[in-house]
Parts: sequence; structure tokens; C-alpha cells
Amino acid sequence: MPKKFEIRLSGSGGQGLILAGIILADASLLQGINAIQSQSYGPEARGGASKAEVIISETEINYPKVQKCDMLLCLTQKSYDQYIASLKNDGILIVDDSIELRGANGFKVYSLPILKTAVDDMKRPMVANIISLGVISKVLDIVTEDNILKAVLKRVPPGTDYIT
Amino acid sequence: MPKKFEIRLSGSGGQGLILAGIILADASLLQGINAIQSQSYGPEARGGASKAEVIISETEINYPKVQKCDMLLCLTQKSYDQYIASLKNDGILIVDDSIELRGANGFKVYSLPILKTAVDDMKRPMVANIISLGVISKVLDIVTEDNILKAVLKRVPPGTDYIT
Amino acid sequence: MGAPKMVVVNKEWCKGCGICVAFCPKNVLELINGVVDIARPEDCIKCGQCELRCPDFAIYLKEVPENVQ
Amino acid sequence: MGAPKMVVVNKEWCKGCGICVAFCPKNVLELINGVVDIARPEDCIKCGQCELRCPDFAIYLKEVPENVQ
Amino acid sequence: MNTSALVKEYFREEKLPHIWCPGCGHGIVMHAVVRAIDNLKLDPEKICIVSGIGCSSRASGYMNFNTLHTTHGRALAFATGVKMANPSLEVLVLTGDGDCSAIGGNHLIHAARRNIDITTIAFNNNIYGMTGGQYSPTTPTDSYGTTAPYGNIDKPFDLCNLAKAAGATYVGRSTAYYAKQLTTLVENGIKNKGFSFIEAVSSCPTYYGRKNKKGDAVEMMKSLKDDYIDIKIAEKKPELAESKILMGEFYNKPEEEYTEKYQKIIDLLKKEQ
Amino acid sequence: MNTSALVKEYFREEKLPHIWCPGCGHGIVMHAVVRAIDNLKLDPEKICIVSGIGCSSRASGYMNFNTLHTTHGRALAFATGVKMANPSLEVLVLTGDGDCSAIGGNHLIHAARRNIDITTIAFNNNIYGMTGGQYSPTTPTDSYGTTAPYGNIDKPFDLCNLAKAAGATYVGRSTAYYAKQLTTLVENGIKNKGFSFIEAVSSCPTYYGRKNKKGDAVEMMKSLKDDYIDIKIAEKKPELAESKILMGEFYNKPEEEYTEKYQKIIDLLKKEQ
Amino acid sequence: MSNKIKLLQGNEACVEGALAAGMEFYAGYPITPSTEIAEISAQKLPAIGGHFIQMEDEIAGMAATLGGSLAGKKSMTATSGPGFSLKQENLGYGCIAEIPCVIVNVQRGGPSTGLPTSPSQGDIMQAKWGTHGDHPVIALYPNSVQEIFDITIECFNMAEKYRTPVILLLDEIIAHMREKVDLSSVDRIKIISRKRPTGPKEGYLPYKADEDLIPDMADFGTGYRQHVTGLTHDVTGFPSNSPKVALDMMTRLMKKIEINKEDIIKYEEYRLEDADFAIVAFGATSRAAKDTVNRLREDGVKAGLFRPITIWPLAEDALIGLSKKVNTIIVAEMNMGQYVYEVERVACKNCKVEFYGRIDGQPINPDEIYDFAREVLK
Amino acid sequence: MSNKIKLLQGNEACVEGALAAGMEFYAGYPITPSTEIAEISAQKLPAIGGHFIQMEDEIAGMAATLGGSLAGKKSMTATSGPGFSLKQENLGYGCIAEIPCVIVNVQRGGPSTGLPTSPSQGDIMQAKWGTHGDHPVIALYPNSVQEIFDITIECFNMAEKYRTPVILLLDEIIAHMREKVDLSSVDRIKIISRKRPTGPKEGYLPYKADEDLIPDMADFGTGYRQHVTGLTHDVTGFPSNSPKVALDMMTRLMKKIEINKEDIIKYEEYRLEDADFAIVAFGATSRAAKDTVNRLREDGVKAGLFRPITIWPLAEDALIGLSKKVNTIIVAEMNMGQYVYEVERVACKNCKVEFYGRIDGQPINPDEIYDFAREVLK
Ligand SMILES: Cc1ncc(C[n+]2csc(CCOP(=O)(O)OP(=O)(O)O)c2C)c(N)n1
Ligand SMILES: Cc1ncc(C[n+]2csc(CCOP(=O)(O)OP(=O)(O)O)c2C)c(N)n1
Ligand code: SF4
Ligand code: SF4
Ligand code: SF4
Ligand code: SF4
Ligand code: SF4
Ligand code: SF4
Ligand SMILES: [Mg+2]
Ligand SMILES: [Mg+2]
Repeated sequence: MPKKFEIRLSGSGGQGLILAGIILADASLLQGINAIQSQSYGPEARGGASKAEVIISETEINYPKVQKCDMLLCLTQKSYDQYIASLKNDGILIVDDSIELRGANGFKVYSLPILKTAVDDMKRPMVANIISLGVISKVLDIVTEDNILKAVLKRVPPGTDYIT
Repeated sequence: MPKKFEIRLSGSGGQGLILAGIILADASLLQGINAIQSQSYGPEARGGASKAEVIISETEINYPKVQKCDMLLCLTQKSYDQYIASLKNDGILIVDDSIELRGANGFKVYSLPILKTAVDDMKRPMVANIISLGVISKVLDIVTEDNILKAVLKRVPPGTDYIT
Repeated sequence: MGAPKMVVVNKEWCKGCGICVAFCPKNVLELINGVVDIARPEDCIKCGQCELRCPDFAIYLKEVPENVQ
Repeated sequence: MGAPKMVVVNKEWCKGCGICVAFCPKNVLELINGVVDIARPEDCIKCGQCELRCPDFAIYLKEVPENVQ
Repeated sequence: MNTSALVKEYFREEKLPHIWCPGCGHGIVMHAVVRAIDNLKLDPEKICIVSGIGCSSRASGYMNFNTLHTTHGRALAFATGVKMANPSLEVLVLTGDGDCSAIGGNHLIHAARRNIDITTIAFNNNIYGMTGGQYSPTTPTDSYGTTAPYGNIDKPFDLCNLAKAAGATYVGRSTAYYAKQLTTLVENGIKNKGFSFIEAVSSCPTYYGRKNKKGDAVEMMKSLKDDYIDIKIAEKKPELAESKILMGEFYNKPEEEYTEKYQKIIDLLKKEQ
Repeated sequence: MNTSALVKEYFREEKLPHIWCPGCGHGIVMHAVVRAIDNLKLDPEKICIVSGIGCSSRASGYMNFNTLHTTHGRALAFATGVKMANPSLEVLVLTGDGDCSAIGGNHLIHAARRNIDITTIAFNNNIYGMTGGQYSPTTPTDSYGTTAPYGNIDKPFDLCNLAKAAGATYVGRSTAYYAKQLTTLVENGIKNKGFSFIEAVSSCPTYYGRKNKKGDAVEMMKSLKDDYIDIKIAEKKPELAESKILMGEFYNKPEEEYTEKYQKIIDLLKKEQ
Repeated sequence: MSNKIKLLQGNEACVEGALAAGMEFYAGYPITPSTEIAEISAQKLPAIGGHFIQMEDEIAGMAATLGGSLAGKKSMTATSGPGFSLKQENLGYGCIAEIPCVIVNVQRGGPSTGLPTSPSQGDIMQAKWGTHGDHPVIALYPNSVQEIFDITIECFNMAEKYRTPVILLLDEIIAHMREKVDLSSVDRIKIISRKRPTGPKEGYLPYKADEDLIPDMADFGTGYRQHVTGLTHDVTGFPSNSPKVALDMMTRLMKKIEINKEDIIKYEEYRLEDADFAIVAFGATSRAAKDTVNRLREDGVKAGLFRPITIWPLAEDALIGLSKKVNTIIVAEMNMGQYVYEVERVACKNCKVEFYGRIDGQPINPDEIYDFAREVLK
Repeated sequence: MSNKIKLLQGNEACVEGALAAGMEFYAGYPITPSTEIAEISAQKLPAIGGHFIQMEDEIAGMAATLGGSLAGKKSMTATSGPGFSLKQENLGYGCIAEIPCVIVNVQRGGPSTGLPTSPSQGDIMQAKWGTHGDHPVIALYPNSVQEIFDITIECFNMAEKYRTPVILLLDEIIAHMREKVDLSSVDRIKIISRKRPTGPKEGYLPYKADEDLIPDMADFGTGYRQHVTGLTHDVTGFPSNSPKVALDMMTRLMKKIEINKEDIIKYEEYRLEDADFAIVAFGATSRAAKDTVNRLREDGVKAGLFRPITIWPLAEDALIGLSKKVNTIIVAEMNMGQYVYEVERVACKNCKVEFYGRIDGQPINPDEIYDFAREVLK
């Protein structure tokens, strides 16, 4: 892995992206890799845009905020438009397939039916975050799927509705 | 008059000494002499000891508190005991005649029946202050009796009960 | 009785809470993709219940010029 | 009825407000030079009204050993 | 006036849609307040809306009058200054249960005591919405909040009772469901020359609803319908009132108003001069 | 126990005589409170007396218990912390009308609402004594104060009503004249496991009396006798109650106490572990 | 004695000054040693058609003062330490919403209830840093009853001119002493009122500033509808989360004071012309220091007094100038060291800075400063 | 991953630290961005037999916290700027009455309501000067989630050891980020509790101090009857107007901190050994500064970071030492200049002091400090 890997998860409130960020960070720790998770926090979080950030690194992480993303996840058009500029030129872009990719040149793009899967297959729009994590773990070969699963189970005990 | 003349009026709350101090300062101003009046201010003013200070001077008065008295008025034994040390060696001491003069050497002493006069002649213990002013104006030939009277009338309009 | 009225929606403002849908006495309204839709305008009795309780000022009765109607 | 009692004054604490004097049903008390005085102890009925309302804890009924009385 | 016209006339349209969550009762209450203002044909230039801090207190920003969004809990204290300094202004305070009865409780009872001519509308959603769902002084006992994870042991205020005991001369309660009654109460409150207190029961589906499994916005709105009964009906048919909360006009006894009393002093002193 | 014994047992004798003016009612009220404590045979080590700032609030310094003289208006907030952190303490708050109903009004209504086991005795002399006679929230309309030179236009609180509306489970009023009744009310207030509020009408001859030509301490004490009537008598003979102020026990309905409710949560969590 | 010349108490002169400046509204809560300011305002305001209200606490007093100002009236509140602490949150509101008003703090012995009737100068730093977040501060501190009258007028003027709360610091000594005042001094002071908008009511931008960085301020009820908030806001007055808006707002708030320092900063220089030794003092202490300076001069010491009248913003240039001129500066204050920190910061490169403090509730007298100066001069 | 190693949010780590230190009582009022501290305390305290109470406002929260401590429990409250302003009066009470407790201020953008969800370091000076009157202050400021845990314990320890309120400063960034914490670090920290009296109950003097200047503190209800007041008091705890008593009380209050500075003052020195250029920063900003230092080192600049962990009392000696070693100090803070005043005061005699601030609600990032440093180094 590179010295430091910066990930931004973006979408709208209620999609559980902050929890996804926490799980990702947790999984990194399980793997013995340093991680810092942070989020956008504001009145806009209320139903509006939502943003979670995770930095993972094998060495000490000082500045805790993402400066340029190595990986960007966007679940809404609005978040895509807002954050696409923060993705590194050779960065990884994961988007819901409902999003129109305006000017996404040079990125490794994964456009997948994340929201649809959440609604159709799981009947719960709130699990888009867990589905996203699955995608991320596949794409990102730093944190193992196994550790992500462990972290999910730790934070989302069976039967819980705490997927905010 | 000396460059600066420092006067302390002491007794107990309710004897109206603060008003006396104000009148004295006012009278000085009427006479074209600088004056500063201040008072002790504290929970002890409630029924307890009371102290008013007046500094009069033909030049500017900077430090506004009495350091060494040129003249000291005491209406109670307690106030006498507390303040006698602050009187200059050649200072003027005016006391109610009920006060026992312990160690009052070197001063020009005027011991007069101030409280008795207030109660016997005026039937109002609260006028001890006005009587004191009369005495002071006699003893102190800086401020004229006339100006004191003017100042009294200004501050104590006929019929008022504001002789606190 | 004043001019005739019809129910209209400001889709930009509708947040899809479903309150108007639930309290419409004539079942005129529906939510489609999280936004209200006047599904059965013909059933509307112009009672104004939807307008009264929409938290977002997004649905209301509008006077329609007679000839337009 | 307990031991016999008498009314006593703590002159150090009395502030001379006159409340005990005014509310003594038997006119036992008087103010002298701003301090209470038990002027007519013989009239005292030990009712305790003075003790009850002295703001300064300066007057109260005291038990007196029988032989002293 | 329909909503669209009302919005044009009395709202800052460019600020809409508002920030409140889908189904939040606050929008309905704000709407009712503005309808009352419209019904009374008040001069908008003379209206001053004062609010504190909270979701509810954001209302002032949307309303096109003289608006004052103050500090948390202090709306009534600011409003008192505004009204005293210029009694010709029609002052309304829009506030939340937390804003007016937690941190601002003292200002509420004192404004009521003085009977100063301010109409206060408390958006009561039984929770601190803005900060994410902590229990408030009106959260029912045993309900949950983020700071009451084991159920709330506090007893809630009856805000109307409190305002009345403190001295308010007009007191009423209604809910976002009964938006028309709410409008009437606000109208009457404004008409009362003195301190008026109207409790507008609102709903917070996002926090109170979710924490307490009260269902979605629609279900919460149903509760605002079913759990309440008008005091007049309850008086006639007490059996209907069982386990319901009273609403309606609770108190309406005008007394001389504060700034008018002060004016008398001014007039008197003028005469003496 | 006579006064002398009481002083030895429960007062800091070396701090007496107190700073209060001749004839100030506060001394009588403090005396009544201590008699109540003595009558109940409470363990002095477990008693905590909390006060704010004011002439009345100086009482704590004279009383030989755990005493806490806090900031102006905040006695009940400090007391709530003391009681929550150690519910085995018997907490009494001695406060003034200004302290508990002006700056401290919010803490009063919230302590009442919670029904936390604190007995509050408000020394009500209808004035800010300590600062020299400004009108307070209990100064009667038209009375004078140094800040009401043309007569007070404020309407006074009925403190007992307010405390009751806020949620107090024991509420009573008596006056310094009726010192025995006052003692009984304080006793009952302490016995109530919950928030008790006792208004002890006191007198300030120095400021309130003088400003309002109410005569000297004795005449003011006469008013504390003549202007008041017990609620039980008033109920039986309403004609006697005309233009009099009610006193006595107004409310006494115990409810579950706050710290006890909290203890249940602790116990529950312990069981779950 | 002209009927404009009066013997007034400091607190009384403060009210007279406020009235001369155009005060029409006062809201407060009594506290020693500021209470007379409330009492005299209660007496005098209705007589001129103004309004006085005693609020339930100091927080409400500050809030109502700001409300009164928004309603268009020149407003004041007065308090002492404990109340000043309580007012801090809403003082910050006044700064961010740019609401002119005057807050008097008659300092007494702290911390906490402390020594309620004793003098102190313990709230100097609090006047600058008491509320959370960065904010503009103007604070003045007169030292005589005449100056209390004059400076109170100045405080109102500055509040109105710069659209900001202005703090008037007094101490128990000058607030309670009585001294001669010539009320006709007001004739020499121009009374300033806030700039009010005159343009079209539609499109009024309440926080759009002219070159002078001070936006026009409309009274509530005059047709210029506006939104006032304590949130970070743009020129329209509405809240914004934009970093640019926040930066612009904060920059202008601070700069509007910064660029007017020359007008705001007042100080007195006494016998400093040829001095090589200076005492820095303000309020009551500066009166004692003047006596000390005179005594030192009698001894042949080239002593002088620098007396800041404007405490905040700091008279930085003047102090630097002073530090370059003298060898030693003694800062004397009735506290444990507050203003001296600032003097040290700007002066210690150039001269020695020594501190003389007193915190026992007693005034600093001329003799003790003299003794200390003698010690330092050794 | 040991079960002592956890991914925790800063605010969460604060509560964990408090519990590890022995917190048994929390009283507060919610405010962004500190609310999680209340929420987690509400959840965790009853489980250990402790008590949580949500008060009616921050004033009451502070008062109850002090009350809880007097009743013998280690107590904490948490807030942000507006609430911190409201707590000031009672904070002063805690100082004068010497009541141990911890006050957390999670800083957000000010002044007033400002930018409630944005980070800021705008209350640095308020922590020292916010309440009226002179008073002792201890304030600490960690910069990682692990350190929040550790330093919260230290805050309780210092509060108990020195009988004084201790302020824990956080900022929105470190309070809300999640990072690895090893909770077993507590095993290396000694938990300290206040000295309680053991002597006879009769004649207990609650403010009579030993040589260490810290009086024994009795819990209410343990038989050591005492009077606690915010008035100036003597060793018996009772108020006094005596100047001598006031002097003694104030002197001891300040000295008990002064003589223990070595124990209280903590700081981190990073790559300073051979540095001739230093950045001074704390909290979230210090993390950015560390990145900057590393980048400057890559450029060959001998840069280092001085990070005060204890903000108050000032790390004066260390800063003076630093100023003698380096040519230039840059102070970087998310405000318009606060700590830099103190650095200037103690350092400007010896080296250049430059300020880099940001007040637009955005964190200071490594790049901008780098650019500024490059500018300064030119
Ligand atoms: C002095 C202060 N304390 C706390 C806060 C944080 N705060 C903002 S709004 C709020 C509660 C709002 O509750 P409520 O008034 O009921 O409004 P709602 O959001 O529920 O409509 C709190 C605690 C603050 N902004 N200022
Ligand atoms: C924060 C604060 N504000 C104001 C004061 C000044 N102050 C002290 S006591 C008091 C009023 C006391 O009135 P009350 O509680 O009725 O007591 P009383 O003296 O009448 O017994 C006031 C305003 C203060 N000490 N602290
Ligand atoms: S007006 Fe009435 S019937 Fe028509 S859509 Fe609205 S609620 Fe339904
Ligand atoms: S009530 Fe309003 S916001 Fe809700 S669904 Fe209907 S139109 Fe949309
Ligand atoms: S006990 Fe009764 S009768 Fe005797 S002095 Fe006292 S009041 Fe009078
Ligand atoms: S009531 Fe007490 S203080 Fe008053 S006169 Fe009688 S004994 Fe003295
Ligand atoms: S959080 Fe609750 S009160 Fe706030 S806007 Fe959302 S639903 Fe309404
Ligand atoms: S001022 Fe009034 S309340 Fe205070 S001690 Fe004197 S009489 Fe009592
Ligand atoms: Mg609410
Ligand atoms: Mg009182």
C-alpha cells in the first residue's frame, strides 16, 4: 500500500456513510493499519449532503483531514458534483450507476447499482452503506474483506436498526 | 488654608455622615475650592460603622482617599477607637462628648454634646449630621457658614426626610 | 364561493413526507419517487387539508381563471 | 409542665428592634437605651412569644432549677 | 390568501425550502403563525419576530418582517428590550421547548409576570431537535432521548400551566394537526394587549420520533390529531377526554399592559414639568 | 430546646450576632428553620444548607451544618448537584425572593419540575435587601423601590403558585410572625421526599419599610400578622379572608422522587451486568 | 457656581453623560458597586420619555439592551464583575451583529463574589477576552468624575460610530466618589448617532459596508426589513457556512476598529516630555500615580505618567514610543498583573517593565508606588 | 487487536478517560460539538453507580458540577463557546472555593453562535481571562484521541491534586475524529484523589493549607462541617473584609499553581534538537504543523514543532528557551491571534515571532503553514 491512502465517502444523510467510514477505519485497525475517520458535520447533515472520510496509513497520520482523495465514493449526483475535484488524477472513483459522470477523466471508475441493490435486493435503502463497503473492500486491496466483515458485525449487531 | 485639607467624619450608620460629607464638599465648591467626597461602603454600613471623607484643596486633588486626617469627627466610641490613629499630630478632633478620649494627645480637641442636642433639642437623632456640620464650619475657617447653609438647603429641601 | 380552484404542487419544495397524502380525505395524492403527485385530481374536493398541513408550503389550492378551467 | 422557667436576655445580641416588647401579651418588656429590659418579670406568663420572634436570639425562656427560684 | 400568495407576501421566498427535515411539524406551525398575521391585516413593517436558537428558532429567517435570531434561550429578553424601546412594534417570539423552557425558562416566566405585550409561540416537539435529540423539559417521563438512554426520569412541564401561573394573560395550546385552531389562538394572542403564550405542539420525526418508535412523520401527525381534545369538548363530554391532552384557549383575562403602564409614568412626569 | 440551647446545638455561636439589621425578619425565619430541624431530630452531619447571595442567603454562614454559600441565584443548581451526587444528604436551600425568583427563577422551576428532594425556604421580603432596596419580582405593584421611584409597574409573582405549577410536590406559605406555623411547614417540607417550597414572608424595615412608609420593624411585624389568613380558616369563613393573603399548606401530593428514580436505573443496570 | 457645575458621584456622572449622549433606554440588574447607575437611570429616563427596565438577571439585561438598540434607541446597561461574567455571551452577540450599546463594569474585588464593596481593577483582561471567539473590543476607563461624564458620552459616540458594544470600565473608588463636574463640557463634544440607511428599502443590505467598513443600521419598524443573527452571516444578514463569507465578516469586524485606532485610542501623558522613568496606570490608581510622579519629580527623578484612557484596543504605538524613551516602566494596577502583560509584550524589547499590584481590597496609594519606584530606581 | 485497543471518537475518549480517572458525576447542557460527551456520560455513568444529570442550562450545569464535587464525587461538565461563556461566573466560584472538577470546552467557530459546527481555537484566552477577577487557571489541550484519553485523566488528577477547576480544551476536529486508542495506557497513569482530612472533626480548617499550599478537602456529610463561600474568606472558610486575609487567600490561590508548574506544564518537542526554525501549535493545528515540519525538513530547513499541551499556565521557561535557540517562531492557531500574544511577550526579545491564523471555519492544513513558512523564511 502507499504510505497514506485517503478515502472520501459521500452521499446524502440517511445513507449511513458515517457508519461505513467508522467500519472501514475499524477494519483497518483490525488489520494493524493506522486509520483516522472524520466526517462533515453541520446542519446540512440533516437530510442534505453527507461526507465521511477515512485515512489509512502504515505510519503515523498527522493531519486528520483528507486533502486529495485516493478513493472517492459518491452515491448522489450532488455529492459527485461537489467532490469530484478532490479526487487525485489517478484516483479510484466508485459511484452509484444513477450518477452522470461529467468530466471524470483519468480515474479508475467503478459505476455500480448500489442504491438499486439496497432497495431491490435488501428492501432497505439504509443498507447502501454496507453494500458500498463490500465494493470498497473488493476494489481496495489494503483491508481484507474478512476484517471488514468482522468490523461490520462489531458495529452492527444482528437485528439492530442502528444503521443511520 | 493649607494646600490640601483632609477630613474624616465617622460614626454609625443612620447618623447621616455621608450626607454631611456631601454637603461639606458642596459648600467647598460653592466657595470655589476643590473638593472630593468619598465614603466607606460595605456591609458594615448597614447599622454598623460609617465613614465619610472629604478632601478640600485649592489645587487639583489626585489621590481621592484620606491618608492622614487634618480633621477627624467621631460620633461613637467605636469610630473614635478605630480612626484616632489616622489623625495628624496637630490635627483637629471633634467628638461627641459621650466619647472617652483615650490617648488623644496633641490634637486640638472639641468635645461637644452633638448627639444629645440632636435628640433633646431637635427630637430627631438623624440630625446629628447637620449639627456636626455647624460645628465643623465654626472650627474650620475655610468654608463659610453661609456656604454650608446654602449647601444644606440644596441637599435637604424643607420637609424632606432624606437625612439618611 | 369565489373563483374555482385546483390543487397544485411545487415539486422543488416537496420533501415527500407524505402528510398531505395521508390526510387527504379523498385519496387524491400519492408519493412517487419521494415527491408528491396529484394522482387523482378529479377526486379533489378542494378542502385544503393538504395545504393546511404541508410543512413545506409545497401544495396548495390555486384559483384558476374560469375560462382556463 | 417541666421545670419552671424565666425569661432572660442576652443584651450583647439585642439590637433593640422592639418586636418582643410589642408582642409580649403581658407588657413585661421595655426598651431602655435601645436594649431590651425585663421591666416587669413578675407579670411574665412564660408564653414564649418574645423568644419566638426575636430576630436575634437575644431573649428566651430559661429553665431555672427549682431551688433557685 | 393561498399558500403561494402568503409565501410571496410574508416569506423570504429565496430562502425556501427551509432546512427542516421532511415531515417536521415546524413548517406547519410557522405557516399557521403567518396566516394569523395575515388574518389580522397587521402592518408587516411593524412586526418584529424574535427567536432563540434551535430548529424552531430558525423560523425567523424565513419570515419577511423585522427578524431577530438571538442566542439560545434569550429571545424573550431581547424581545422585551425591543418592545420597551419601541412599544409601537408588534413583537412575536417564536421559540422551541428547549429554548423557552430549558435555558430560557426564566425569561418566559418574567415576561409573563410583567404582562408585556409579546405573543410567544412555543414550537414544542418535546426534544432538542437542533442538537440531535436530547430530552427537554417537555419530554414525557419514560420517553427516550440521547441523554436519556434508559428512559427519561424527569417530569415534563405543562408549559401552559406554567405561563399562566407566572402571569400570562392569554394562554392556549394547539397542535400542528389542528393548524386552523392554532391560527385562531395566535390571532387571539396577538389581539391580547399583554403577554400571550401559545403552545404549538409540533413533531420531530427525525429524533423524537425515531428514538421513541413513534413512526414516521405521518404517524406522528396522527398522534397530534388523536392524542388531543379541545377543552370545550372535554368539559362537555369528560369521557372523551380520558388519557387525552387538552388543547384550546385556557386563559384569557386581559390586564393592563406593561409598556402602557410605563407610558403613564412618562405622561405624568411630562405634566409635572 | 430553648433558643440558647438551640444556638449552642445548631448555630455557629461565634458568628453571632448576625449582620442583619435591627428588626429584620430574616433572623426569625432562620430560627424557625432550625427549630424544624431540631423537631425532626435530623442528623446534623447529614444536613446540607445551600444559599445564594443576599441578606437572606447569609443565613447559611450562621448555621452549624455542611453549609454552602454560592453565587447569586444559583443555590438550587448547586444544591441539585450536591443531592444528585450524594442522595443521602438532607438538602435545604435558604434563599431570598430576588435570589430564587429573579436571577434564580429558572433553577427554581426546574428543581420543582424534577421533584428532587430539596426543601427550599424563600425568605420573601419583597425587595432586594442586600443591594439597598431595588424592587424584586415579589414587590407589590405600586410599591416603591430605589429602581421604582414612581411606583412599581411590575406585577408580583405568587411564588407558591409558580412553584406548584412548575411541579413542586409540597408548597406552603407562612410569615415571620407566624413562626410556629412556619416551623411546621418547614418540618413537613423536609418530610416530603421530593421538592418542597416554603415561602417565608419576612420583612426588611431598612429598605422596603422605609421606602414604603410601612413603619418600623414592629409595625411591619404587625402587618405580617394582620395581612395574612390561614387557608383553612379562609375556606371556612371566606368573609374573613377579604383583602388578606392566604397562608398555610397549599399543596401536599408526594410523587416519586428524582434521585430515587435514578437509583432504579442504577439498580437495573447492576442486575443486567 | 454655574448651574452646570455640580458635585456629582461617579456613577451619577455616568448617567448624566449617557443622557447627554442621547441614551433613551436602560436595562439592567442591580449589583454593588454599580447600582446607582440603574437607580438614577430609573429616575431620570421616564422624565425625558425614555425607558428603564429592571430585568430578571444580567443576561436578560444585556439582551434587552441589545434589543432596545435594535429598536433604534441608544441603550446602556451597567454591572460589576459577577454580572459582567454573565453578560459575556450576549456581549459577543452584540459584537457579531454589530449592535451599538454601552456596557458599564464598575469593578469590585474578585474572583467570584470576592470583596463586593472593595475596589479592584481585576476585569481588564476579561473586557477583551471574556466572551468566546475573536471579536472587536473597545473599552475605556476614565479617572475622574468629570471624565466619567465626558467619556461616557464618548463611549456612546464610539458605539454608534463603529456599530459595536463599548465597555466603560470604572472602579469602586471613582464610581463612588463625589467631585466637581462641569456638565457644559458636553457642548464641546459632538454627539454622534449611528448612520441610518436613506436609500431604497427594497434591497437594503444591513451588513454591506461603505469604505469606512461600517454598514448603515436601520431601526426595526422603519421599513428596512432585515434579519439579525448571531450566526456567521453575509452582507444580507443571513447565515452562511461559506469560508469566504466567514473570513470577510471577521476581517471587517476587526478592521473597522483597527483602521480607526487613532480616533478610538485616548491617553494622557503627564510630565513625560523629558521623562526617563514612567508609571503606567489607569482609573483610581492613576490618581495615586500622579501624586507619586510629582513626589519623584521633587526628588529630582525625571518621572512621568502614561495613563491609557482607552484600554482596548491597546495604545500600542504610544506604549512603544514610551518604551523607547524611558529606561523603566512601572505598571501599577489593582490586580495581580493584567495590563502589564500587554505593556511587556510591546515594550520589553526597549526598556525594563516592572509590575506593582495590589489585591487586598485596598486602593493603591501614592506612598506605596513611591516606595516601589524608589526600590526599582535603586 | 487487544480489547483495550479501540477506535474511538475524541469525545468518546474523553468520557472513557474521565471514567478511568474516577468520574462519578456529570452535569451539563448539550451543545454542538460537545454533545457526545454528555450523551456517552448519560449512558455510562449509571452503569458504574455514578450520576448524570442534564441541567436547565450551562450555568446550572457548572453549578451542579461544583455541588457534586463538594458532595465528594469527581465531577465533570462539557460545553462549547456559548456555554463556556455562561459558565464563567461559576468557574470563578470554583477557583475561589477551590473545588476540583473538569470543564471541557470543545471549541467551535465564534464569536456568538458563529459557526456551530466548524472547528476553531478561539477560546484560548477566554480560558484564562473569561471570569472576572484574578484567579488560578489550569488548561490542557491534547491533539489525538489517545491523548484526549490520557489528558482527561491528567485533568482530573490535577483538579484533585491542586483543588481547582481544570479546563480541558478540545476542538471540533479532534473531538469528532475517530482514531486508535489504547485504553491500557491508564495503567501507566497514577489516579489521584483529593487529600481528605483525617484529623479531628472539631476544629477542621477547610482552607488551612499544608506546605504544599493545598488544604485538605472534606466531603459534605462526612462529619467535617465547613462553610464554603465565594466571598473572600480566611482559613476557616468564613468571609472576611480584612486586607491581610484577602492578600493571603489570593496569594496562596495563585502560588499553589505557580510552585507546581513543573508538574502541570506539559509540552511536546518535535525535531527541535537542532532546529533554528520553530512552529508553535496545539490541538488539531499541531497535527498539520507536524506534517509541515517534516516537509520543511525534506527541504533541508531545520524546522521543529513546539506543542504546548498545557496551555495555562504558560510554558514560559520552555518558550524562552526555544526563543533563544531558534531564529524564528511561527505560531499557528485557528483564530485571529491569541496564544501568539503570550509567545510574543516572552520570546520577542530573542527571536522573530510570526503569526499564522485562520478564522473561516476551515482547519489549518499542512500546505498553508508550509507556504507561510516559506514566505517567512525568504
Ligand atoms: C448557550 C447555548 N447552549 C446550548 C446551545 C446548543 N443548542 C442549540 S439549539 C438547542 C436546543 C434546541 O431545542 P428547542 O428549543 O426545543 O428547538 P428544536 O430544535 O427542538 O426546535 C441547544 C441545546 C446553544 N446554541 N447555546
Ligand atoms: C450575578 C450577581 N448579580 C447581582 C448581584 C447583586 N446582588 C446581591 S444580593 C442581590 C439581591 C438579593 O435580594 P434577595 O435575594 O431578595 O435577598 P435579600 O437581601 O432581600 O434578603 C443582588 C441583586 C450579585 N451578587 N451577583
Ligand atoms: S384539497 Fe383536499 S381533497 Fe384536494 S388534494 Fe388537498 S386534501 Fe385532498
Ligand atoms: S405534505 Fe408537502 S412536503 Fe409533504 S409530501 Fe405533501 S407536498 Fe410534499
Ligand atoms: S414569655 Fe411571654 S409574657 Fe413573658 S416576656 Fe416573653 S412574651 Fe412576655
Ligand atoms: S426582639 Fe430581640 S432584638 Fe428585638 S428588642 Fe427584643 S430582645 Fe432585642
Ligand atoms: S431535527 Fe427534528 S425538529 Fe429539527 S428539523 Fe428535523 S424533524 Fe424538525
Ligand atoms: S437590608 Fe433589609 S433584608 Fe437586609 S438585613 Fe437589613 S432589614 Fe434585613
Ligand atoms: Mg424542541
Ligand atoms: Mg429579598
